[in-house]
Amino acid sequence: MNAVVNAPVFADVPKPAFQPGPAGTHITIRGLTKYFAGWPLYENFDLDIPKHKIVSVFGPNGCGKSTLINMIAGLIPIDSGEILFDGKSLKDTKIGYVFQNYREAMFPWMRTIDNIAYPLKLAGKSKVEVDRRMAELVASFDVKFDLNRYPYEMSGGQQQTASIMRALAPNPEVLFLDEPFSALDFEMTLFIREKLQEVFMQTGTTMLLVSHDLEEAVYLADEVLLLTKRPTKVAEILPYNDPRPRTVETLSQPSFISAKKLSLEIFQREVRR
Amino acid sequence: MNAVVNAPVFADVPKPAFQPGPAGTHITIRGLTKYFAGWPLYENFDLDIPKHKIVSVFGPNGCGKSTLINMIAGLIPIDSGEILFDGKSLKDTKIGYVFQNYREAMFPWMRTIDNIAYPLKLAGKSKVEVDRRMAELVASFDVKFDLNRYPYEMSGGQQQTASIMRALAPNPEVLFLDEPFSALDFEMTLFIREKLQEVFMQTGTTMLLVSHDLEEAVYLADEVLLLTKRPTKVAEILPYNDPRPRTVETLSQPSFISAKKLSLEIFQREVRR
Amino acid sequence: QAGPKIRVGYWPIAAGLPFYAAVELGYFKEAGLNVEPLKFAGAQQVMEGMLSDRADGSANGTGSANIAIGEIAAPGTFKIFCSNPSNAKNVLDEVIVPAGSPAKVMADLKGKRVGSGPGIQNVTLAKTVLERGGATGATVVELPIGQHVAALAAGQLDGCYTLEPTGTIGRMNGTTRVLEAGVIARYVLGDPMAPWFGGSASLTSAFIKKNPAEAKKFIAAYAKGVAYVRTKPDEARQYMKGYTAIEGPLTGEVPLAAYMMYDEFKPADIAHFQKFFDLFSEKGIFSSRLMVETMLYKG
Amino acid sequence: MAATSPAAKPWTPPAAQASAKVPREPAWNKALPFIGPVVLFILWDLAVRTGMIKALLLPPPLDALGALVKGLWGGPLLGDFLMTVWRTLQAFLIAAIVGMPLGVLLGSNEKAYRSVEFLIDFFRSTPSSALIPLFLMIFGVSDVNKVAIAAFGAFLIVVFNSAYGVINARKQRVMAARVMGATRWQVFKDVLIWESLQPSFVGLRSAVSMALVIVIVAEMFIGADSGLGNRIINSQQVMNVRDMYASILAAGALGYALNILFLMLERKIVHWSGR
Amino acid sequence: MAATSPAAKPWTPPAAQASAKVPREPAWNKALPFIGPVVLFILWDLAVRTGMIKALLLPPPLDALGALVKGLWGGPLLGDFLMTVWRTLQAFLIAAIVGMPLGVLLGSNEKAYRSVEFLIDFFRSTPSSALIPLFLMIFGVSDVNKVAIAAFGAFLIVVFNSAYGVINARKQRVMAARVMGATRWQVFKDVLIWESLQPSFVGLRSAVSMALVIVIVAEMFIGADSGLGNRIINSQQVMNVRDMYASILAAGALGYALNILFLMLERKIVHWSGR
Ligand SMILES: Nc1ncnc2c1ncn2[C@@H]1O[C@H](COP(=O)(O)OP(=O)(O)OP(=O)(O)O)[C@@H](O)[C@H]1O
Ligand SMILES: Nc1ncnc2c1ncn2[C@@H]1O[C@H](COP(=O)(O)OP(=O)(O)OP(=O)(O)O)[C@@H](O)[C@H]1O
Ligand SMILES: [Mg+2]
Ligand SMILES: [Mg+2]
Repeated sequence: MNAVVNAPVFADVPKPAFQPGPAGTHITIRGLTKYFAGWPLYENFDLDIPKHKIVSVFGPNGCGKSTLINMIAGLIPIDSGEILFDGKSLKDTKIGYVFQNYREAMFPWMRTIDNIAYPLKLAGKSKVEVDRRMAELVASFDVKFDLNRYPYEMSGGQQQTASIMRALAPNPEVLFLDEPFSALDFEMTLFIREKLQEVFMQTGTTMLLVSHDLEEAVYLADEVLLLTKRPTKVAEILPYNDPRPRTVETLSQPSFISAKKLSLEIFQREVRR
Repeated sequence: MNAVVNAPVFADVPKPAFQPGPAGTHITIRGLTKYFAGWPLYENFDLDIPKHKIVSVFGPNGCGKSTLINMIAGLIPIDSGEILFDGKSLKDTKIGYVFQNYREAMFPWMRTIDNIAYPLKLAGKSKVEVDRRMAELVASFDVKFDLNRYPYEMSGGQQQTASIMRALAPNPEVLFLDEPFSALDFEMTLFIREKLQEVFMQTGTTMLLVSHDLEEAVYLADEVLLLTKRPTKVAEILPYNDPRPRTVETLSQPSFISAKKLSLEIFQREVRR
Repeated sequence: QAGPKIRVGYWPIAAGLPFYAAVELGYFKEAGLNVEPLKFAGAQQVMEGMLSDRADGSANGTGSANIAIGEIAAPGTFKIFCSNPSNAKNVLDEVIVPAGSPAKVMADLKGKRVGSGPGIQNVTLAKTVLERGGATGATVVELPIGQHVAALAAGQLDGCYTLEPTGTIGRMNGTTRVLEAGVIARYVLGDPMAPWFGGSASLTSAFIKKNPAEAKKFIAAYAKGVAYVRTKPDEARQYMKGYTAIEGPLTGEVPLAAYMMYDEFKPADIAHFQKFFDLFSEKGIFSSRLMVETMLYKG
Repeated sequence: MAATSPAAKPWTPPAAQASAKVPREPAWNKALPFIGPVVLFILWDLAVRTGMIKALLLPPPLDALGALVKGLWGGPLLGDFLMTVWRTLQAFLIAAIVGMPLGVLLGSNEKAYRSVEFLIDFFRSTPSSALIPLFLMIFGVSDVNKVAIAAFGAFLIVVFNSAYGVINARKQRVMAARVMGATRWQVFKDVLIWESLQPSFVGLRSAVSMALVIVIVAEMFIGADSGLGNRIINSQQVMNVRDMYASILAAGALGYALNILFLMLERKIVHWSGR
Repeated sequence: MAATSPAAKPWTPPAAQASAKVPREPAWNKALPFIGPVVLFILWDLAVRTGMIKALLLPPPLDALGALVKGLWGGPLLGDFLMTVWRTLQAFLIAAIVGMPLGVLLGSNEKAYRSVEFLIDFFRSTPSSALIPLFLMIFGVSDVNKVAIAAFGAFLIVVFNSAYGVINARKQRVMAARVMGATRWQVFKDVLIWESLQPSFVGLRSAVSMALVIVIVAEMFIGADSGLGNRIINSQQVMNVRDMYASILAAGALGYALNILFLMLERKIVHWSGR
């Protein structure tokens, strides 16, 4: 046997030490990597999502917003990296999720009202409690359509409304909203926007909102997370601190307008790059 | 046998005489009636859709916008009434259609580019022609994602972009767009909006656009069709005649602002009624 | 009744008549026996039933060759106490042809297509019969016996080596006629009147050993059934109904088998029986030579 | 849910008038299912009438039908028919009750399915008639045997179809349930079972036919003293073609009836189909 | 489509690095398919070893396997095996080529399907062994017979599954094609066929097993001078249980192999499954 002289030495790249996020971080993402069909979507991606805040995610189509929330929610496996929830495991965290593809997320075998009540039933709530919460939700959303119908008998906007109600029903600790307003009519958009703000002010639910409407995104946000094109990086995290409740007046406030303008500039810079 | 004395007399309600629309009408709808599950959606609904114009349809969720276009396109049977196409039959009219549920309208067994080319193949175009048109479309849409992938490998916005490209590919005479911007990012929305205007100015394609974004709706429209809540009636048809090409400046024109304001007022009046 | 249950497997064909009659006439009950008839869909199944201890005996009509195969696999298991021989007079096996066939003797089937029941046993017998009958070059086509008349009537075959009641059925509906009956006796055993012991009634040795008294009583009662069939054949025919598929006018027409109890066997009979077994050993259906002597119940 | 009602019904539909407008199915649609049998009978009759097939071998359809009706109308066929129905139902019920949940479960865990796939495909591809000796060994010649072998055959089909129903279903709804905190068991019973219902129904219909087929085969090839299979083989042996085809007709019609029953059930249960 | 390439590939992926990161299937996943047969053999061995079933009637699994391997390795089993494979393939191909398009066609027009549903359900529910006389009448005692009866049985299953695949599919894509001006034929070939592919594959897999089963049944009961069925009945008649179970094993393994073949084909063709 020939001894190999001067064999090359292989050394593993040392794993970077875990860097915890700042205090008040709810979700910590470190070294997240995700490939699709051999192309990187995320590579060594770090992010801290603060607790009791609304983060609006803004980025071009296909930059990986839906994939990001799906990975955080544990719905898509990650290739490598870590996603940590403050103190608890993902399993112990009550999550609300409004899917971008809300049509496929409703259960067509249940009436719409049962769809909405479903997370409560999962949580083992009694019939009385469920009924109470449903009455509360229906009243609070001022629903004008027949919730006894099946989802496939509803218009797109009605399905999306129901989907949002379902996500809110169990009073989640974290709420993921993937383009929740995309199919809603003008009034309904305003209305749900206010609802979300109301829920947030009452409960402090951590929210992650994907929206392509910058006005909406900034209006609701404590932080605007701007993402670059693929392979996706954080372009910027803009804080926006106007006091709540924000109202129609907020929209004409200079702080709002400048936040919006800045976001747009960064977005356009990144998209056009 | 007992003769029935004074038997009630049944008389048929005389069918109203057909009232043709004004000159330049492309699609004439008369006495359209559609029920869902025993509830009326449309009852004796009349509408004229003008040729070579863009009509924006604006109405609350569930008022029947999608159902209306579906009925015009012959995809859902109507209970009674007539829908007439100017001169030709529906079958002879080349239609483009962007579905609200664009995900389910793409063919997952074809690569995205083949999906887009599909209507051309249907029209019997040769490989060369198809390739030329595809190159044209791809260049004109400045597509940044890989059209060789399958639709289910695309993000929501990418799928919607492809769906719009498919509808435009065969240079349709009538184009139905059901919330075509709902999943598009900020840049893409502006971009496609301009594309549609460009196509319209070049070809004069009759368009019917459903959008919940009033700015978009008015910006593109020659007429804004405002619908009431269910059972659906025409609340108002607002003409908006600013010259094309409309640009960012148009958005600050008093005529635009007033058209938008008026639309909103009518919409809100109807929704809150 | 305190005695053991005697489970007797039978294959629903006419040859089992003594057993059916004995059950129906209460011969077993009279003898204080508790006999349970078990219907199987084939002789093979009856034998396997006895091997796997699901049956204690078989009625007549159960193929002797099937029993023999079981005996070879598990020597000493089966004791034959009654056999049903057939020949040109007591018809079971026969070659039939379409009613309008020009064939007059077996040799006329030379080079023709001849059907036989499926499986290696039937095929071997058919081939042997055809060959020795001078019908050389005939192709043997396997076909369920129930389809023989149909295949002849439809002109798909030129003849069939088959078993009763097929010949009778074909004769009654006028589509086929018997070319020659008792073919095994003639061509395998060498004499049209020689007894071919095609089927046998048996008990398992295990049962006989465990219940010698009951075994004796059972065989005696069975013998009464045989005697009844021999003396009043026409009266006995009615008991085919319910045990076999034969009913209606056919009941009166099917040929009845002859029967030979264990104590009636003469050396010549045993030799004929042996000749049949030897054919099967020769053709490799039996993996070794089997002596009939050892299988016969000795009383 | 009483509280939701007022909000959910913002206006009362003029129901009477409405239903009058809903277009009715044309009457001749109801006649559609009869086209098949009528065509069959005409072809059959022609085949016999023109002498293409001898009446001795294939009775004229009216004869067979006559024998069927007479036999079922209190005749001896009725008892055999009911026996076969009863055995089929037993076999099918066992197969469905055990097979469907098991299939969904296996389907929800592809690894588990892969590990038993061999057994399922193996036995699906082995004719029950070849397995009869095995079943005879295990269950004897009892009546249980026929039911067991049929239940086994039907079970394999139910498992196969239900499992692939789940494997092939879209995963989005499962994800929705998971994210709402559903346990595996809850995902199973609230989503997977439902999601697979439609292919499961296709499987159930295949299985009910299969159970019937195997029961008849078992009645034919394992000694039986009742049942359509026993009747078929008996009449086959004595060439009573009228009775034989009457029994076959009875078996086929029974299969059709069971299928229609399941089709109606499916229409009722899987109301979201195709939307 | 060359013109699209530059636009479609805005940057080059670092492919080598990428593929290194894609998580690999753990090696033991590959062992999963073997769990089934191993469990079967262990149970079987136990049944024989403990004397629950006499070795006389059921050979120890290793004996049967040995006979199988020896028989296939140039032994006489090979010829019969190949004969059965050949007949099964013929029957299956006929069934698939005729049945799938017909099923999709019937499924796309529910009225048409309703009008033949009786025939399909009728014959699906009639055992092939009961139909043997009919097929004998039509096809004679030739070899064609066995293929024909198996093709017929498999055909029914393919039609049934493909038709219900279409009937149960969502209608949105058909609407999309219609609105783009597709003719009925184009909708059929560009949408319906594809939309029904997945349930059709389930049907094809059921059908290939069914074809195999019927071929073997026909070889057993119609009689043949070759094929696994013939081998099974012959070894059964001479109580050569080793050979008999070797043949049954060969049949089952063949069924499994054909199923896996179709599964792989399906994975390749129906790539959008579940998304
Ligand atoms: N299964 C898959 N196979 C290959 N590529 C995929 C797959 N799923 C997603 N991708 C790709 O990953 C990228 C991110 O997709 P994602 O849906 O997360 O985008 P997004 O930011 O939500 O976009 P949008 O705003 O349009 O919804 C897209 O470019 C898409 O093409
Ligand atoms: N299959 C059905 N059965 C019963 N009701 C239905 C069915 N399809 C639609 N509807 C009802 O018809 C109404 C109109 O639906 P449609 O989808 O046309 O609304 P839309 O105006 O497009 O709404 P959106 O803006 O939310 O998309 C809705 O109220 C819906 O509930
Ligand atoms: Mg997205
Ligand atoms: Mg809509």
